[in-house]
Amino acid sequence: MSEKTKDVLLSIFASLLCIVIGLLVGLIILYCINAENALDGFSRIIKGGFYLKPKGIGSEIAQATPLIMTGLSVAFAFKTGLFNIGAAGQYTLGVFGALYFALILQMPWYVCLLAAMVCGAIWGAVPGIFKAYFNVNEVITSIMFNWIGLYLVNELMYSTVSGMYDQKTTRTYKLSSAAPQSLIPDCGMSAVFKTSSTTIAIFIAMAIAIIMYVVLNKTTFGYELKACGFNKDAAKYAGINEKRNIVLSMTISGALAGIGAGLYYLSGASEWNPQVSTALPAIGFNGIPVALLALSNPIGVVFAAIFVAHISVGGAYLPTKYYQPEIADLIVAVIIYLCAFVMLFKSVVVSKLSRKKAKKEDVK
Amino acid sequence: GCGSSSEENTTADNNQTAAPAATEAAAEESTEAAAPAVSADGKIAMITDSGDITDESFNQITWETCVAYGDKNGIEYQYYKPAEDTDEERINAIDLAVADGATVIVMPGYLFGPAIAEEQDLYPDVSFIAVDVTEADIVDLSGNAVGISDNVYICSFQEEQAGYLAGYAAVKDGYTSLGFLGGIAVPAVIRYGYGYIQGINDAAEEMGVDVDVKYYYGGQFYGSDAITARMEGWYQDGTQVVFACGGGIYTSAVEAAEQYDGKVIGVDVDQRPKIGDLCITSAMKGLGSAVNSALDAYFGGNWASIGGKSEQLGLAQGDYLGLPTDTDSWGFTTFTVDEYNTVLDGLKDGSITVSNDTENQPEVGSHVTVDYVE
Amino acid sequence: MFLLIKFTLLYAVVLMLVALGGMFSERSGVINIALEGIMAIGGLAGVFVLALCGDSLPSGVLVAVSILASAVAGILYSLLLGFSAITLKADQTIGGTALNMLATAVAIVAVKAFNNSSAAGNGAASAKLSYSNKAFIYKIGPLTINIFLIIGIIILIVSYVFLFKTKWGLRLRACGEHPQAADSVGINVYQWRYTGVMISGALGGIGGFAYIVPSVTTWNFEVGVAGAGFLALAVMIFGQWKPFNIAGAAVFFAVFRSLANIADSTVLANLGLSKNIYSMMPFIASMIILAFTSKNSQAPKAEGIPYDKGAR
Amino acid sequence: MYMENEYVIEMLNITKEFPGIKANDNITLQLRKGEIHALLGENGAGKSTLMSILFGLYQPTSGTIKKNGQVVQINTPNDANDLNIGMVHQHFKLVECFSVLDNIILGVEPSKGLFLEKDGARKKVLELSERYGLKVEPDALISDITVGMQQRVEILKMLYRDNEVLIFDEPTAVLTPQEIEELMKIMKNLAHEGKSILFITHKLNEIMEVADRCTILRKGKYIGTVDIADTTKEELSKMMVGRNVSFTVDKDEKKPGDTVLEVSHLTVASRSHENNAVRDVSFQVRRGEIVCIAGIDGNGQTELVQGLTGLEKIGGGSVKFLGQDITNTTIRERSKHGMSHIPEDRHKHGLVLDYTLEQNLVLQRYWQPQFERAGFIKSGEVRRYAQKLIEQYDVRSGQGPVTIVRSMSGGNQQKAIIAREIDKDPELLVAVQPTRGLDVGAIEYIHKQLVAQRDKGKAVLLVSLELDEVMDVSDRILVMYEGEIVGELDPKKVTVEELGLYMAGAKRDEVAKKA
Ligand SMILES: Nc1ncnc2c1ncn2[C@@H]1O[C@H](COP(=O)(O)OP(=O)(O)OP(=O)(O)O)[C@@H](O)[C@H]1O
Ligand SMILES: Nc1ncnc2c1ncn2[C@@H]1O[C@H](COP(=O)(O)OP(=O)(O)OP(=O)(O)O)[C@@H](O)[C@H]1O
Ligand SMILES: [Mg+2]
Ligand SMILES: [Mg+2]
Repeated sequence: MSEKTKDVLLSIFASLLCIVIGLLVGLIILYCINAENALDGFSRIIKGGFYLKPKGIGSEIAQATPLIMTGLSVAFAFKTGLFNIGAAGQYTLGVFGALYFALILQMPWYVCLLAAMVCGAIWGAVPGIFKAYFNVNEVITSIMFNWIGLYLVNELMYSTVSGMYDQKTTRTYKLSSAAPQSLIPDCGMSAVFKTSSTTIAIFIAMAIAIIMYVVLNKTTFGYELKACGFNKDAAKYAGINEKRNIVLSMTISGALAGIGAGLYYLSGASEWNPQVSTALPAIGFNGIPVALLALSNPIGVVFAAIFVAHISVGGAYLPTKYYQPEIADLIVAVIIYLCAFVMLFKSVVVSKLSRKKAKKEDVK
Repeated sequence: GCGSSSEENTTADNNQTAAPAATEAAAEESTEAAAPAVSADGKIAMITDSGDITDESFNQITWETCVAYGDKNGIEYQYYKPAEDTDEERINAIDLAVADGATVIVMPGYLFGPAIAEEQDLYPDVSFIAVDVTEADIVDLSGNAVGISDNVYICSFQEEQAGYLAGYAAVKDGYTSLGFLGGIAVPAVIRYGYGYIQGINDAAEEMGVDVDVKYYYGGQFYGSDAITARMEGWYQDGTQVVFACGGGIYTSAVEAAEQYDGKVIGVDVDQRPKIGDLCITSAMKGLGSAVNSALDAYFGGNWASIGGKSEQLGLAQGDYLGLPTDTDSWGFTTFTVDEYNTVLDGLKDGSITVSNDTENQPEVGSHVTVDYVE
Repeated sequence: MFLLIKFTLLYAVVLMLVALGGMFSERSGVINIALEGIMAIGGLAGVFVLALCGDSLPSGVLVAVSILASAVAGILYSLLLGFSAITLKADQTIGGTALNMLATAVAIVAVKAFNNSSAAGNGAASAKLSYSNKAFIYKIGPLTINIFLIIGIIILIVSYVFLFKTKWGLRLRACGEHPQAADSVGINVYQWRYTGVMISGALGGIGGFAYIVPSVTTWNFEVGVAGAGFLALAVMIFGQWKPFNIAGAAVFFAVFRSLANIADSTVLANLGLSKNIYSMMPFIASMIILAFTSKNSQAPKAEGIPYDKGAR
Repeated sequence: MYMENEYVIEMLNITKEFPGIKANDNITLQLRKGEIHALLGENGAGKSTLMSILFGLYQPTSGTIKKNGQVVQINTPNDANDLNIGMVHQHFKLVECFSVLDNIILGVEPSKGLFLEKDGARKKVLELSERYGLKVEPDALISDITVGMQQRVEILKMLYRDNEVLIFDEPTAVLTPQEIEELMKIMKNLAHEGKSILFITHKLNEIMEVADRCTILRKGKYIGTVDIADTTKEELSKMMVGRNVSFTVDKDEKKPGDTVLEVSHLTVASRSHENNAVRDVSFQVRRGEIVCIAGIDGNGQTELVQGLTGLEKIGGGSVKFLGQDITNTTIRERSKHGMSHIPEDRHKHGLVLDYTLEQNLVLQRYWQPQFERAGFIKSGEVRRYAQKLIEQYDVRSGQGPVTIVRSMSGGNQQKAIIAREIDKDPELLVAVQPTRGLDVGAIEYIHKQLVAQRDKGKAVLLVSLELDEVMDVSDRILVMYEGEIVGELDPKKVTVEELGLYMAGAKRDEVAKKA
């Protein structure tokens, strides 16, 4: 077995360990709240969307798609040495871009998707610029721009730009009626899952994950970005424009989050509600655990996102008679907390293994 | 005061007593009468739209009605909360409820329109009761209008009439600086608010006094520090009474009113027992009793009488809307129950009309200035 | 005007308390991005005390006990950050982010479970708690102030003295600047970092309580503390990790936050700016100021870097 | 002396294992009261580790420590303090933004009630500094004072704590010959007053001058303890490396050609210290010569190199490279033109530690057509190239090209950098402290490579703090002091003492500046 495959297996093992512990904690919580139905509840969580075939699978796909993108967004930044906690804000801007081009400009879906990407990219670029040229930590800038973005988008949608907000439903107009040309094609998938918004978006997200993998690992561009991430002084020494790369990384990271918003809203599943102004979209933040769980590997992100969507959907099927729907959130949050330790799990396993190896060699 | 737990006071029984007298009596009666006919082998499922069953508004009132009904008649009940605020998840929630064996599904909120359109024919054996939903809401996912099937009963209320009464009464009672604090600007809330302004306007014109109104949607169905701060600003700025119309958002209005000797107008049910004396009146609607009678019809074997029907419940149809007139709940000083009944009759016989347009702000005369705060 | 002063003071005290908490943590070398979550948990504990024994205790005792509860809960919750960031040496920002997400979920489940057990028990309890805040509020002439203003001023002064006039402050700061140096003179870096994190837990917890209690008598825990913790982080950076600068920054932020809510009852109503605009302003202002001041940032040098005794 | 056999400190059979390495293997060290005891060994021999154990920073895997004949447990530096053991670390442990006084009292702060009471401490510090000739300003910030003064602060820290056993870990590495002279005096003074001193250094002259005895370590093992009175430099070095070492570099006469690098009136601003900036520096480097910039650390050498190589913006003046003005060009441009740079800090600049060896070996060339096609990296080509360099330059590592560089030893990391930079076949090689922290064998190898470049007709600009290296390798010496070039010297004509005077700023040569 080569070192690389060993490392990959070890990473997967560490992530699975964290998932298992998280689920066990979840089971314990279920037991504490209502022991009698704990197993039934737990099995619903484990079954996820499969509990309600085929629609549940459809909604799992719908939820996983933007999660893959925000996960990629965070993972991409991680790979280049940055912590993009601003995916939520970039996602919000992406929503605006997509819906503006759809509802107001009546553009075809790929143009809208591009618009979402550009809006997200701009919102990612700003923290990048602050980091590169003013030496302001990207975490703090991203947090601030999350809120600025949320207020800005709400202000724009609710009062500045007319024609986006539907007074009657208290959210933006439905794309299916107001801008059908902007819907991402479903290629028959909706029929398969008996839903209306299962589109090819999931494949677009997966394709982007693969592209990201190739870019990071096979191209000079990826080589430069990662070099900046690992050691920006060394990158500068090697003649790489590290400032430009920081901005570029954050821009791409933001673009990925923006695409996530585009894929979700252009699938027609949901409408934006600008009145709920105190909350940033959770999908932006959930990209963080997804990236962590995947140890920032783009392919891993796809699986991690599907997993998180899976248990979130399963959590929604908990019998409300015994359990609050928020239990699912709690379990996800516990897994997230544990995710912070995935690296640690990994290094513990490594040191355990190497100690064993050392002992064996001693014996020799 | 309002420090006591909100849970006890918002039980279904309170709803019932709070509902306009006539309707309530009718509901009680029919329950009693139909009691032997109630067959317990059904199962009630209630689905929330985008909020929670604890919104102290339509979701909660509906749920509590279902709970009371189920407990009384030994019928199983459960609620479902869609995983996301999307039509698809609302549809999934219906599927889940059906899979869990629900035979009658209660859905409060106009957001259920598309879900009903998509699901009604899929489950012909399941009955759907949707409140606060109008025929215009029943569109499929592509926005095409769909008729309702026989297993569906929908109803909505003319909240503008209740709002009208509240506004009219308040101005008649001598208040000249009023406020409207909405929750999320859903159609029902807007109807309440716009009716309120029309009532204010008519009373101000009649009396020839100048009235100013501040009008604001908080964007949430619960109170918070920010809303309280805004309300304190209003009361301190001279606002005398605020119509707090959006579930739990009233707590913020009450907080502020307590500090500045302001008054509050409650909504949906008589809130004076819960809020106390600073609640001068409440704009009520008979949501609970409507649900109750629909459930009665279903379990009493009379589904055919309402199935396939879409009702718009207003004062012309019955005492579905109004202000509480018990002496305990009457917080006005100069405005009398007789004056109230006069207006009520006007609304019933159609001599007074209240616009239910939610798209355009109501027109007001020269005596009234409305400040729509963003 | 009095209203503006009242709300500015109210928010400023909250932001200052929490930012001071963040300062202690970062001065000891641990970035505390979990303040938002700590606030929620601290607020939750305090409110629980009020809801449970609001009527049975004399007001002075009630105030003391509830504030203590919020501080203790904040400390306990912050220990989770300490455990991950100090003991396990995991990434501090990531651990903190996880704790923020966990906090809201924990608060909701706890409140609902509590409401469920005390109400009908049909699984439909809300995430809201109601309580009385009379014991916390005082009227001085036309101005309403709350007890946290006094507590805040005391804590501000104590923070300054602790940090710059006592040996503990010197040691704590040394751990955030150069933990190896601190270690080499016999200072237990892990212990001091835990101390810093726990102080931030206490102040964050009290701050969360101070945010919830004086302004409303019902709190919906689904919103956590609605971003106040993140705002406090900005205040801390804006205040350059110095107590009195933080107090000033807190007032600056608080003015805008108050305006967002009460502008329509002041002369500013004529400007017709929406709430969103006012809400954005402190963030934009601090970004601009950060851009100009970051070149000579006073951030503790070793913050964010897990201290590993064995590492070279 | 009646206490002839009485030891203050005895470290008996100390073993310390790190994952994968035995840093100390059954070492015994005995320190007499009032003696200066030197500790000698190659890089990585385990000297610092042994001292860290005595100071409580590490716990030994096995072995015992005795103080005045009593077995003691030293678990933390606190315990060491209680036993009156103090240490000046190889890398100073001072809090930059604290004052001198705060650093001295840290950990043993005098308090009155709850509050700090610094007046007494200040008096005590001033007294001590008077008594031992350790001049410091108690209220200056550490970041504002010189390295020499920082070291005095470290010594005062020990004296303030009334320590009896003083450990100095390579205290002279960063000092000028004059400062070293002064330190030697202070150490003798301290020993005379009854303090016992453990003294780590790589410089045999210093040991010969001040030490009473010397313990030698090699690869973590104890080799022996000798009385300095009975030994010679040669003997010591043989014990240290296990073979005879040649201290000189063989090379031919220089044959300088055209000018490659021409620096005129260069000014570079400094990030940290105003006085470290480069001020109005002019010089040239020609083909076939090794020009060495000598000076004490922190006199602007770092900034000078960063200005030349493009890592830092140039404030004024100009740089001409092969006749072209490169004052404002990018790093990449300079590299393309034929400038190579062996950076001062290999971990900060030289390597991406988390990249593999092969990825690091193409760090300066991955974009060249040889390694890139249409944006993609030709991984096969990179592998072949890496294998070639690894073989040619004897870079040793666990898994060859795919080894993560972080896991390689410092010497091999340095070799990788040198391979990369030299294989670029540069016109100018800027080498900053290329042998820092390396053992004698590696140093020999690198010096040979530098001379080979020169003999090929390339220009070499060497920056070094090591006087021996400066004297041996260079063809021409430029001395930097406080950001200026204060002398141009010929290594064959100048003495080490004179060079030291230049470095300390005591002597300057006005002609050099105008060159
Ligand atoms: N914390 C540590 N973890 C792993 N290995 C270590 C650690 N500290 C030291 N070592 C290893 O122990 C060996 C001895 O190191 P030590 O620093 O004691 O050498 P030294 O003799 O002081 O060398 P130098 O002359 O370079 O200062 C080295 O191989 C080093 O890599
Ligand atoms: N931080 C570390 N992480 C992993 N391994 C290390 C670390 N530090 C030292 N080592 C290991 O210890 C061994 C010796 O390293 P060390 O750095 O002491 O070498 P060296 O030749 O003395 O170079 P240096 O000049 O850097 O001290 C190496 O094989 C290295 O793998
Ligand atoms: Mg070494
Ligand atoms: Mg050493």
